[in-house]
Amino acid sequence: MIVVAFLAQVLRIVVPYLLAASGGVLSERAGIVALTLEGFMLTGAFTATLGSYYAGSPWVGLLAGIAGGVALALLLALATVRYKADQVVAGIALNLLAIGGTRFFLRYAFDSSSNSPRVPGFGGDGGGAVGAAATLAASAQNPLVWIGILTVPVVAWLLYRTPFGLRVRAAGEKPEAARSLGVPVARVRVLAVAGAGALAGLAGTYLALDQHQFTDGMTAGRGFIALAAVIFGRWDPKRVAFACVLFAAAETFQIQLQGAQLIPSQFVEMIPYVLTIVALAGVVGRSAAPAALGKAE
Amino acid sequence: MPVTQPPAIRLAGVRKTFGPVVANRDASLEVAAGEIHALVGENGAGKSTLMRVLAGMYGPDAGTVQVAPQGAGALRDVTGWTTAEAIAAGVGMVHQHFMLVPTLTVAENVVLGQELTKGLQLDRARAEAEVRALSQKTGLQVAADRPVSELSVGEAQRVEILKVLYRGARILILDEPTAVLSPPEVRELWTVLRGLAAQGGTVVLITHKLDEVVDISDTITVMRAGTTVERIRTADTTPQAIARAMVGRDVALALDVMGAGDELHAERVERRAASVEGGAVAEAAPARGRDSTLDARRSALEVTGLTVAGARRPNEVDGVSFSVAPGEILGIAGVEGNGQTELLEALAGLARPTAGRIALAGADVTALGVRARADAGLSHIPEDRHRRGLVLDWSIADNLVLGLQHRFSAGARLDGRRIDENARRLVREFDIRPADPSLPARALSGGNQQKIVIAREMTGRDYHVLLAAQPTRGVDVGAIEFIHDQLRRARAAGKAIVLVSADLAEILALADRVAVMYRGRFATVLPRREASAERLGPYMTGAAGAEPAA
Amino acid sequence: RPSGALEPPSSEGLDVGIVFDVGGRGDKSFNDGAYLGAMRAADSLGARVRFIEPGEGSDREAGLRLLAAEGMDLVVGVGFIFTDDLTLLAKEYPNVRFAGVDLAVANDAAGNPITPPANLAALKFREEEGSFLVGALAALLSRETRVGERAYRPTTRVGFVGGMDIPLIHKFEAGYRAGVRHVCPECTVVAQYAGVTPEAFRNPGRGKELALSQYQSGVNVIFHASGSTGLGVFEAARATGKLAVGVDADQYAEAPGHILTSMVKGVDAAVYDAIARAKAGTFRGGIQQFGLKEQGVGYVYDANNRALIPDALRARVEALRDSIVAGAIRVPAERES
Amino acid sequence: MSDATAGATAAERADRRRTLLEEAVLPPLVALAIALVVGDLLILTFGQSPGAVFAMLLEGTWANAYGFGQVLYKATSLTFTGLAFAIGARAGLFNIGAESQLAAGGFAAAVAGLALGGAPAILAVPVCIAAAAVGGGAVGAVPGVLKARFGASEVIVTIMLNFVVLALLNYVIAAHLHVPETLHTPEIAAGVPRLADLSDAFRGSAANAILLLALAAAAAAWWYLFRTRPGFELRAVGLQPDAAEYGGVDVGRVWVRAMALSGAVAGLGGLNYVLGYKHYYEEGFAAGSGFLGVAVALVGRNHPLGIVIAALLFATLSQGGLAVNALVPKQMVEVLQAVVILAVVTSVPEVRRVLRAALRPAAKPAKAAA
Ligand SMILES: Nc1ncnc2c1ncn2[C@@H]1O[C@H](COP(=O)(O)OP(=O)(O)OP(=O)(O)O)[C@@H](O)[C@H]1O
Ligand SMILES: Nc1ncnc2c1ncn2[C@@H]1O[C@H](COP(=O)(O)OP(=O)(O)OP(=O)(O)O)[C@@H](O)[C@H]1O
Ligand SMILES: [Mg+2]
Ligand SMILES: [Mg+2]
Repeated sequence: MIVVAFLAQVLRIVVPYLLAASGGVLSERAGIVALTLEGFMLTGAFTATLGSYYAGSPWVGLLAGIAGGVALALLLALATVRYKADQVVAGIALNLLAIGGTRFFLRYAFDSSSNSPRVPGFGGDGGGAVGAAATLAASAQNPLVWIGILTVPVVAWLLYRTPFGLRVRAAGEKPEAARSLGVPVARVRVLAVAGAGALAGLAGTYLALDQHQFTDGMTAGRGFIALAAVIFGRWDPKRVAFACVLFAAAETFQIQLQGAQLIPSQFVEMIPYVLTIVALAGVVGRSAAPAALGKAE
Repeated sequence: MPVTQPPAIRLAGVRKTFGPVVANRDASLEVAAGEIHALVGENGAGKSTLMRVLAGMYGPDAGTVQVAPQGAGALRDVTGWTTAEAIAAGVGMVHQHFMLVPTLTVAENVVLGQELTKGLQLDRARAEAEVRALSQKTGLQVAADRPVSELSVGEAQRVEILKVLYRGARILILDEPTAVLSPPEVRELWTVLRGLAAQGGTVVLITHKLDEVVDISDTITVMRAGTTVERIRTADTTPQAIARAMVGRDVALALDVMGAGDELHAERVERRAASVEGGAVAEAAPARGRDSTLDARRSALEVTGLTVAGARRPNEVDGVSFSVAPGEILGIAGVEGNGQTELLEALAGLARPTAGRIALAGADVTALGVRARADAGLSHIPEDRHRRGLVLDWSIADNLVLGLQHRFSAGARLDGRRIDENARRLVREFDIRPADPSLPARALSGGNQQKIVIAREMTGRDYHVLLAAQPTRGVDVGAIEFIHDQLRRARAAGKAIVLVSADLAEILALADRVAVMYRGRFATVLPRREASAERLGPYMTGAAGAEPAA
Repeated sequence: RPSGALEPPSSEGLDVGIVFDVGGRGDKSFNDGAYLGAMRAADSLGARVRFIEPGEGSDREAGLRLLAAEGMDLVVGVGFIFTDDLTLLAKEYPNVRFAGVDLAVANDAAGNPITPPANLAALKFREEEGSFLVGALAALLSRETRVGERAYRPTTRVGFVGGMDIPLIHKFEAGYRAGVRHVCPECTVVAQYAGVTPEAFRNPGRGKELALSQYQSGVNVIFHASGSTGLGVFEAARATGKLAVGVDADQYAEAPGHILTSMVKGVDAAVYDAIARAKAGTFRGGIQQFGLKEQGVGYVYDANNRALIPDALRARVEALRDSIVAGAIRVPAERES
Repeated sequence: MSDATAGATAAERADRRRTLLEEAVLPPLVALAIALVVGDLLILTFGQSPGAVFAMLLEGTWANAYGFGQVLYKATSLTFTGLAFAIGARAGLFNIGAESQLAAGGFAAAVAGLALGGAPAILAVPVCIAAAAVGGGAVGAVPGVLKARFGASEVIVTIMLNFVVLALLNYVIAAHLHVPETLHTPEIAAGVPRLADLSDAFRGSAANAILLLALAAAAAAWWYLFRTRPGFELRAVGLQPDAAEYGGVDVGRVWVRAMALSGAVAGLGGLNYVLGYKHYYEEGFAAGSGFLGVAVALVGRNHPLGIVIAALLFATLSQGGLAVNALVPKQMVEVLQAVVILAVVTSVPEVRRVLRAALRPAAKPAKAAA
């Protein structure tokens, strides 16, 4: 039972990581640094809430969440692909925009600096089931959980088995070569970033609809963890998915461990971040980053 | 002059600028169908730019581009078309620098942009089959399923050509394709090109090697300062005449520089080396600068059992031993990718050898870094000036002190005045153009960029040993003449020079001894007198000489 | 200058300035409480109110100063974080009245509280007392087999979810633990924090997971003191059909049927009171404690949650309240380590 | 970039002036113009008059000594974090960790101050300054070492370190060092004079002598980057590490040095609060200034002079946002800051191109080289 509870919690925590990190793989393999996953998620969470609130349907919220992530992604594409702005700087600026913008519109739409009203989400109120199996069953009713799990093989397939994936990999590795063959590198990159926006937007949607509301800054650094997973997994969808599961397991472990109060919470809190740094120094090392990552076309 | 065949390409009045730089002005080009056409000119003359306009990579600011679709029939105005449109119309370009994605396989590189699909998926098997078939048909042998990162430069160049042919190119543009090829590989390429032309295809070939121009082309267009200055039938001209048209004056060509004086010098060096072994000093070392600690009896550079790991192999350089005497040029020939790059990087201190010893003027420098070796009397003209030799965004003045920064500073403070003086002096002495030391190195032509490196490495410090890697690659004839002259002077001043070049003619023109490198080893070392293209060729391809131990 | 009696405000009305804590207006918590109190004063007392929402740390003092320099009659800083700034400005502007919600009062070397200047009122709440009561309620209720219409398996585990792991929140935990232990010595409190950065107050996802794991370990009631993170605790209560206790304001509406009660702080009343005193000329500096006795803290018991709390329990908790008010029970404000 | 004042030709001097103009002055101007336009739009959505709001903004910032002092105070922190980012960027490294480096610097200064007790200022102030530099530098060096040694991406390591360091400091404060009921350490005795000590007009403003340290840091950074051999090598590494290595520079060592230096400068930023203003370390005092430093460096084109100007600009926005808080909510300023950065990254190159074309129509011979 404890095992099931553990696994159920890992599953709930890993879904947004899987979605956002898969998006991150797509974007980075095309050569665009995915620092803005956090911003995509936050925007997606907010627009999903708006959609669900005004339409009264979580499905509309889901579409709106995708749209929000894509909208911010297109801004990133505009700045980095069209205007060739530095990707790290543009990424940071867009994160700031996402934080400020969602606050601004939260205030504008709901006159609150804290949270939106409750909106429809997927699945009912759980019907009072407490057991681990019951929460697992509840997760199984959430389409976003399935989308999150399916995203990994789909992105892997897209990247390694389709013409678009071939072009994405070429655009991230040697864009001038792709361009000399008539591959519209700019368009490929824009599409890849938009895909990242859509997936990270879905990650935000999952968070918002799971909570049935938007709260200010509710992504709380999950986008950065997803980015860490992309690097930890060396830009390969399957390995990235494994990294996501690892991080989610660490977090679950932390939640369980903290109750026991053996170590000050500050130290437990650091685990995923320290793990990432250690991984970067040890496991990944001089990693196989796409050669043109961060470079203008 | 009359064009017998109907034209396949006609460019007229093309103008292309990059910010303040005018790369092409009123440039024109006419090539008949079925013709092999050479496009020549100094560095920065605008050849690559003009061809990129033709291939749809740049839109011209002015002028017209006309092409006969699929290389036959009536000309069609295609000014300002895209790469994709050019490819569709049968125009393909092989670029000066590799345009390959190293992480993808050969087949993936070939089909990129024109992917074969099965449903939504890539049809990898069919792509590989088609590439194999094409490879068979053209004789350009390369394994379709290997990642490009594992290929040798020669193989990579084959993939470049396959890429273009795969797209059914009837008009083939090749920008300096032979710069990295061995003589047999060049011959193989010529066969392919002649075959293409025989079937009505049209070829435009950019090259700096005038013997190649004479060898392969039917007609020649000469460019100078962005514009077309002459159009000649190859049969009616000589290398000398072409060179004159390019530069506007007479030039000494590398091909015929082996004058009497040089023969004499080579013999002198050999005699001296022999007498050194005999234990007696037969001849005083030539005059050198203040720091004349170097003794002619000792070799200036002594390398024993040097082994260097590379990205692809653990023994990219495999136990090489040699020595170079003061006043001697050791030429290292060989097809690129046989360890020359790694050898020189290890000598310069840029790569750590896994075994062996390097001694400069008798002192062991194996453990020293770049800076310490430079201070011990080592200068280095790197093979890749864009990556290593220059900071492209820096001014000419700053580039002229790269690696010498500690000589141009007092304590931690840089001495700006001396840096400026140094720049003004060297720009004048080495005729670096434009003569404005504050311009970024990026704005200069390849030849002038190379002059910066040469000026710095050959005057900046009191060196005993010069490592010169591909010193004239991609450099025009005028600059080649100048650089070769500089190298000869250095030899005369008693410097020991290691010259690595993929250009056999250059090696034969300059070296006193010639080593051929194959698979990380010296396949042979011959005195200049015994070396010739015919004799060295088999060693370069591994057909002769010691096979490396498995 | 000696801090004598202040001029009574001009007869036309009263200018009140309020500087919010970082969350700002609309936080549905104590910033909004202060806002509510001020608006009530505007309606009934004719006070003119100006608000400032600082963006970052150094803006707190700047905001207060802006208002003080404009000659406000009363300037209120909302949040313990304003303590130093208010103390400084009160000395600098002796003719302006200042009030600090949650103002921290330092102790001198002998351990006695240092009284704030006469023009600065420290509006302090004894959160630990309110927390004590909801702790007692939570522990008692955890042993019931029915709450409202739902059946529960009785338990001796009660939950606590804090936001950022800082002393201020420890105060809630300490009172809560004391309340639990008082009525149920064998009970254990599972206390967890959402994090160690301010983000921990805005992480409902983490709140939900913390709460789910607590509920799954057998806990029936969780008290949260964690800002928006607590909204995740409520979601978990909804999902599992269990119970949660709100904080600061009455949070019943966030998850009707699952909010057992809320530990409320009367920030609105305290602010209104300060404005009213300023208007009446009876404003006094110094420490003003709002504990159970002053009805500055308490727990919600109204039509919404009456059905959830059996009368016997209610009586028991009310008796505890009386004991605390009477001084018979002393509630600790710090966790014993 | 090698520029001896003596003996430079007129053309070179003109060239240098143009570079300075383009690097240091132009981007802040563009940023200002964009801020005005976007700000207008946002103000209009709130149904306010842009004229009135901007008048109020100026009134609350540059038009009175107190407001100006506040601008200076904020600009001081931003100058440090901006310089910190720029030093890294010139070495080709993105230091996103200024936030935690600044916190660590402030913390180290506070601890040093506490340890020194009532030592005389002449001793205490330099020790605190040194402690801040060491504290920030140590945090900055970690990603430098990891990059040099293992090739770990400094962008990710600095982001992750932000979380780790802030959690660690939080632990020390919460567990050991805080004054009861607060999130700060006890007050330290050491301090530097405030601007208010000079003129009563500045009374109450937080601006203090650390401002001078910031200006000195900017001047020193400029000198270091453009006038010294280590700076020369640092810039070479930033532009082309391979060429720098070829030029005898130990690239890994330069990375470590640049990151340590960058962290140290960010750490000095902590002094503005700890030594100049509050005299204690407080949990969360660094929030925001790290990321905003990236913006400042960007708008200032990684040039120390540009950074000072950009820091003033962003400080004005931030203080002005407070001044106009009655008319527009603070969220507007947050949006505005992000929009300004984005607009600057996208428009400055364009503006520069236009300006170049306009300024030197035929100054260069059309053919660059032969
Ligand atoms: N992308 C570019 N940006 C700016 N200037 C360029 C660019 N490409 C070429 N130039 C300039 O245009 C001129 C012509 O360059 P181009 O590459 O056509 O010369 P080239 O004849 O191919 O020289 P080489 O023999 O060295 O290959 C050069 O002097 C160079 O300064
Ligand atoms: N982005 C650019 N900006 C300015 N000048 C450029 C740019 N790209 C190329 N050039 C210039 O265009 C010319 C031709 O470039 P190209 O790529 O043909 O290299 P190159 O100088 O011929 O060197 P090599 O043949 O040895 O690789 C060079 O002189 C180079 O300086
Ligand atoms: Mg060229
Ligand atoms: Mg060239």
